[in-house]
Amino acid sequence: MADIRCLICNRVNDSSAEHCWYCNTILPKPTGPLTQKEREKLANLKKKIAGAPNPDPEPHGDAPQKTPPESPAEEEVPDWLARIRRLKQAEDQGPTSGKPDWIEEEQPDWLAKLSQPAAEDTPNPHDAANRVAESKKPALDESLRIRNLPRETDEEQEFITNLLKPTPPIGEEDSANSSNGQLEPLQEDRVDDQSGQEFPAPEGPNDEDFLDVEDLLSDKENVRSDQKTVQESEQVLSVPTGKDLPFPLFVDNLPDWLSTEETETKQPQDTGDNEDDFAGEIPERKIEKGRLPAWLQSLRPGVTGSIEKISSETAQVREDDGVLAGIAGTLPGTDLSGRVLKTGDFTQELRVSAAQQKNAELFQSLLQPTREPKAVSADQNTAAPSEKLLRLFITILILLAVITPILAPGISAIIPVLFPTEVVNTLGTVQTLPTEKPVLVSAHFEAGLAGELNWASQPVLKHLVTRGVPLALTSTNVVGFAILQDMVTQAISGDPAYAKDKKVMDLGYLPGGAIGMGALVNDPLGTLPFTTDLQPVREHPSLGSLNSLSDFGALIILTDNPEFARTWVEQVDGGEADLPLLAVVSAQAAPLLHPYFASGQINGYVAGMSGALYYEMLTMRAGSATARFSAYQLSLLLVAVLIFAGGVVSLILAAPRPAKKKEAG
Amino acid sequence: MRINSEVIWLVISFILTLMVFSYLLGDNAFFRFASGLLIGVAAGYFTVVIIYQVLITRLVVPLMQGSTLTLVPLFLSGLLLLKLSPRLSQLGSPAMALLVGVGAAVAVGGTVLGTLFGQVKGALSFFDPIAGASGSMALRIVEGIIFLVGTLATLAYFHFGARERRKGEGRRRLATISVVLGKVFIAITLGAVFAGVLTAAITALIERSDFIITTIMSMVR
Amino acid sequence: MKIVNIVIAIAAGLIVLLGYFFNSPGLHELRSPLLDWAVTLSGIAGLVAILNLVFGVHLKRLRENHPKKGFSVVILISFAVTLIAGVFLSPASEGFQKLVTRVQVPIESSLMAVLAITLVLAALKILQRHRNWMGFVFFLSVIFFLVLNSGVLAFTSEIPFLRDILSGLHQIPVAGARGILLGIALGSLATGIRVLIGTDRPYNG
Amino acid sequence: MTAERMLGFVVVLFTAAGIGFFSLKQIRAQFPALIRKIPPIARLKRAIGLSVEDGSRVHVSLGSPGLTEPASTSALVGLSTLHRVGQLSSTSDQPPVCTSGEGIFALLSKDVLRGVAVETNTYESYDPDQGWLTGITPFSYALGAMEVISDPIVKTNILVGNFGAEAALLSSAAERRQTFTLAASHSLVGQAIFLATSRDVLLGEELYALPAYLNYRPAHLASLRVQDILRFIVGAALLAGTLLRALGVL
Repeated sequence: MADIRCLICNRVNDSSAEHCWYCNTILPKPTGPLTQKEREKLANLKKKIAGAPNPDPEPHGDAPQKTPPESPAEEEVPDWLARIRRLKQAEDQGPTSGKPDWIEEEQPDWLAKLSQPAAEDTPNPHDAANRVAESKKPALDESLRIRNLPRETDEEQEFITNLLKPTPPIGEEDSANSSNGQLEPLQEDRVDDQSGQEFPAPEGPNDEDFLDVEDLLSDKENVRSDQKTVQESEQVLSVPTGKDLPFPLFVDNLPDWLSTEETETKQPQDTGDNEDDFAGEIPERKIEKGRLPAWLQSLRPGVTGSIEKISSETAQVREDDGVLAGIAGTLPGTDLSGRVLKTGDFTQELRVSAAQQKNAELFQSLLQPTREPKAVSADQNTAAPSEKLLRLFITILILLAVITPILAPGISAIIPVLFPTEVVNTLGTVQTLPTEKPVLVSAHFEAGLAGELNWASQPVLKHLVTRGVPLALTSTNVVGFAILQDMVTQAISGDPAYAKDKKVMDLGYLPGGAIGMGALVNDPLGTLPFTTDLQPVREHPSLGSLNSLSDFGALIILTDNPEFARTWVEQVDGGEADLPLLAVVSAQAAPLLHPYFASGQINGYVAGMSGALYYEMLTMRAGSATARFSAYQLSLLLVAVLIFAGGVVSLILAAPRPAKKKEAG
Repeated sequence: MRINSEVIWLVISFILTLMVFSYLLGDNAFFRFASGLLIGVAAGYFTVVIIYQVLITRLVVPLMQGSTLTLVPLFLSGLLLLKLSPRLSQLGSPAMALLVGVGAAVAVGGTVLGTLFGQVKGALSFFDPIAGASGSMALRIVEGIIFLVGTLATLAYFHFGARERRKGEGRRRLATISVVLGKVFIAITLGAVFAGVLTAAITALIERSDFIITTIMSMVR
Repeated sequence: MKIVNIVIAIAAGLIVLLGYFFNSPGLHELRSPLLDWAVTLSGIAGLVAILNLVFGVHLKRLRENHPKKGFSVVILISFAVTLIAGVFLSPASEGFQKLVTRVQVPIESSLMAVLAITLVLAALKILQRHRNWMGFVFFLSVIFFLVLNSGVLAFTSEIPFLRDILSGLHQIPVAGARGILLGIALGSLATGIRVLIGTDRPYNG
Repeated sequence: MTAERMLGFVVVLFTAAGIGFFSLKQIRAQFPALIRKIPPIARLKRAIGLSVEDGSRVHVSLGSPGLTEPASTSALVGLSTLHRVGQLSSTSDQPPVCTSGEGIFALLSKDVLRGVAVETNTYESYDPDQGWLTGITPFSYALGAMEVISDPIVKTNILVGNFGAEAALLSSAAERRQTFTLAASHSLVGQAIFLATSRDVLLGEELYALPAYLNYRPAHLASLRVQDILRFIVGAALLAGTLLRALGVL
């Protein structure tokens, strides 16, 4: 069996090899005996070949084309291999076939060799001289021949680029494409649209047998050639059909849209008549416009202006100026002045159909960046107008219920006759306190409830001040002790006999919550060594002798948080300190403090404004509580009525409507 | 009225009160200004008090008095300051671990001894020996039963465990009764507390209105 | 690093906890400095959090031109003024305490006053939000205790039967409160124990 | 050492042993825990899912419990909830945000959020200022938290911790924005206000069950079982004590 020639690098490989030893390409499999169908096909083909004119016209004045001797194995050789062999022989006969004579005659050797397809692998014994010339040539040609070599380094690339920039005389282009009906792989420089760099297009194999359709396409797209004569840039070159291609192998690899491009096989007709036609031998026929896919169609650059027609002069020019002035036979300098080279304006503008535009907008809206946080008022009014009206109505009603009794003191309230035991006990305890022992007042309340606690604590503090009992102030929250000091100052203001700087000691903020309280129970002076203005407590006349909590006369807790009252109760119980425990609390803490009073852990407590009112009545000293109790009572009753009405309305709205359902049913 | 600092502070308080009351008409710039002022003043005041009452009295003074043990909290405080920088914040975790450990221990100790035993003792103290009970005997017994049933029903309401029940099978009768009773007692208790909160809020409203009216009257006079 | 944190948390916690149940002097010697350090560090932690609030949140909003920039400007200025005044005047000075009693108290008291109306508006819809037995009992309880707090039922204290009824009614919130507080104590106990045995480790992130 | 302290120590040991025992894998496999449904928590899970889907943010608020107060454990539960919410919403491009009114819990919330970001590989979207102190007093904290609640990106609020009267400001701001709010407080004042102003409320001990219902860790589910046992013991003690006390024996 004959060796197998590689289709890419045209080297001969051993028949058993599957991959080309040189370029690792898959080698065509040696064919087995022909099937019946193949024999018929072969027969038809032979009839065709016998009947058809010789597709390869004799090059002018060249040696007659020899048909390659049929090798015995040809009957069984498949038609595609046979065709290759035929084309091979056609090529062997005339290395410069397909090239116009004038190129050969005038062309210096080095140029001729360069433009010679590098197909000559099999050394031609007759051309020894050529072989010697070739051996001198840099290894460059080798790299040209082997297509799939790993990429050259940049310097080599540049070297190749300079070498490969032939400047064929005008008109050569046409003939280059002509004659043998096959398109020679054009030496073109593909301009990389983005970078504007010029680098050689990936060399098609110089073996004309193989046409790389991608190159063809890319040629069509990106062609920029100085001398190309193009009637219309959109004219699509005839893309050889799968049938014409010698190697169906590649057809299969083509993407569908390409492989279905040209299905019917067109016999190349020899036009021969219209020299100016592009690609001479390729029959002039109306080429159906390629149906490109939408995405490719939209990507195609809009043609903004047709490439100006470059008329080509074919007359022989003798250089009369410039460096080569007077020398005949020089390559005619191209007259650049007349030529307007306008590349196809590769506009970036995408041509987008309406549907695509809509989809793009849809995606845009979906991927909208997260909304910037807009300054939205805390009262983003999502409430309905009726809700606003209701809100306004109730606000006015409550304000009226509060302000009217203040402005018209005549309105009297229902004053209770009997007093709750917790208030009575508190009064009794304060009444019996020894005046030499200081009373520890510990506060833990927020500024928000300072108003209520101030009204609730004033009667108790005034009672202590009138009895001349010394006070030690502290607080377990930061804000507490500033407010407590203000309350004591207000209580003392009514009694000039009570010396504030002697009788009142501000121990400041007791940090640590429950831990601080526990520490205070066990070691007061160790826990609070300094006053708020950093004076040592030990030097204070009335507080200097304190060793434990029991040395205090009593502990009064001012708080709005029942938790703290309970924590104090637990610490005092735990510390087995023997001192009375009183509390002045906000109305919200009363329900939860009552159990401690009921169980005797607290001696007594005053809760909110009603507690203060009872205390003021017991001490017969009217204060803020007495003055404002009517406003307090009226507004509480109004609120109770409003909530009741709201509840009734909710029940009515929510009640199922059986009547309507019956009618509907 | 002689213009002195007290009057200036009075006017400031008056204006701030009106700014906050404007929130009744809806959120507005005045209310947000007062909010910002409160956050800033409270933070500033807290910082000053902590510097004086914690930093100076509990770190600086003991160090000046030669207490070497105070170096440990000083070092831990330094670690806490590293929490300000996102990169170094992990170095401050030992101080946080100490705080969380001690905080949890105080919570557990306070809960067991203070709340758990305190509440049980308080509940039991309700049933002093009947002989010594004051007030009418029947009332004490009724109150005692109400009290005991309420506490147990409320406690039982929060039971998390559930029993696998076949389809259509209802809850046991005792469980149903205790859940219903628990709900009633919880609702009544929270209703009383909510009424207390409303009372405190209305008292604050009366106090602020009184302040506005007395200030206007003193300005008019 | 994480193991060190866990060991610190568990050791410190156990020493303080055992101090509640055992009165040994040795344990007390170990326990009181830990409690003292915890009090100091919780104050410092508050300070660090405030510095983060001022510089980490609001100053950063100014730099980033946040839409709520005005709010941050007011906070920064008021914080700076209060801090400077406090450092110079010291917390004991009357002038400095006016910042609390004449600025903070009016604003927070007014907020509490505004809450009165907000709570009433919310209370109108109690039966819309909780359309069940519990909501209905809660609704009636609020109304009853509001009337009780107003003092108009004071006359009942003169009628023994009514007085007893009222006294009995007074016990119900107390019983409920005890039940709720006992439940909360159990939950709080379990949560604290989880931290002490190292199951919950918020400090390790 | 008094009898009461000894009993207290036994209770602590029993609780620790119970949590360890019920956390064991074999026990969980052999006796799987069956717990009752709490509708507000079921609605919370759904709200977290919706937040992840529409890219909105979950806001967790811890209130202002002092570290040395008994209420500090409610903030520790809030931190566990924050950690679990961070895990559940790790696929969302908006990590949760946490506000509080106490310094130490603000710093702890930062650590928890950073831990979640590292654990769920979302560290690039972690912002150290997601957990911060909005104000040092309860009311100033509430005003700062209202700013976060009124942010249009926040669609779910979880108020878990210790709240006083300022709870009304938070729940009314959330209701005005029609966002989902789950509210739970250690203090009774906070619970009463939340019950009146919010639809989804956890009462009393249910606050401490939140991490367990979000299946955070086995120890949380074990804690519920221990709490049920302790509940039974306390109830029995109350009954026995009452009878003995009424008969004058105790």
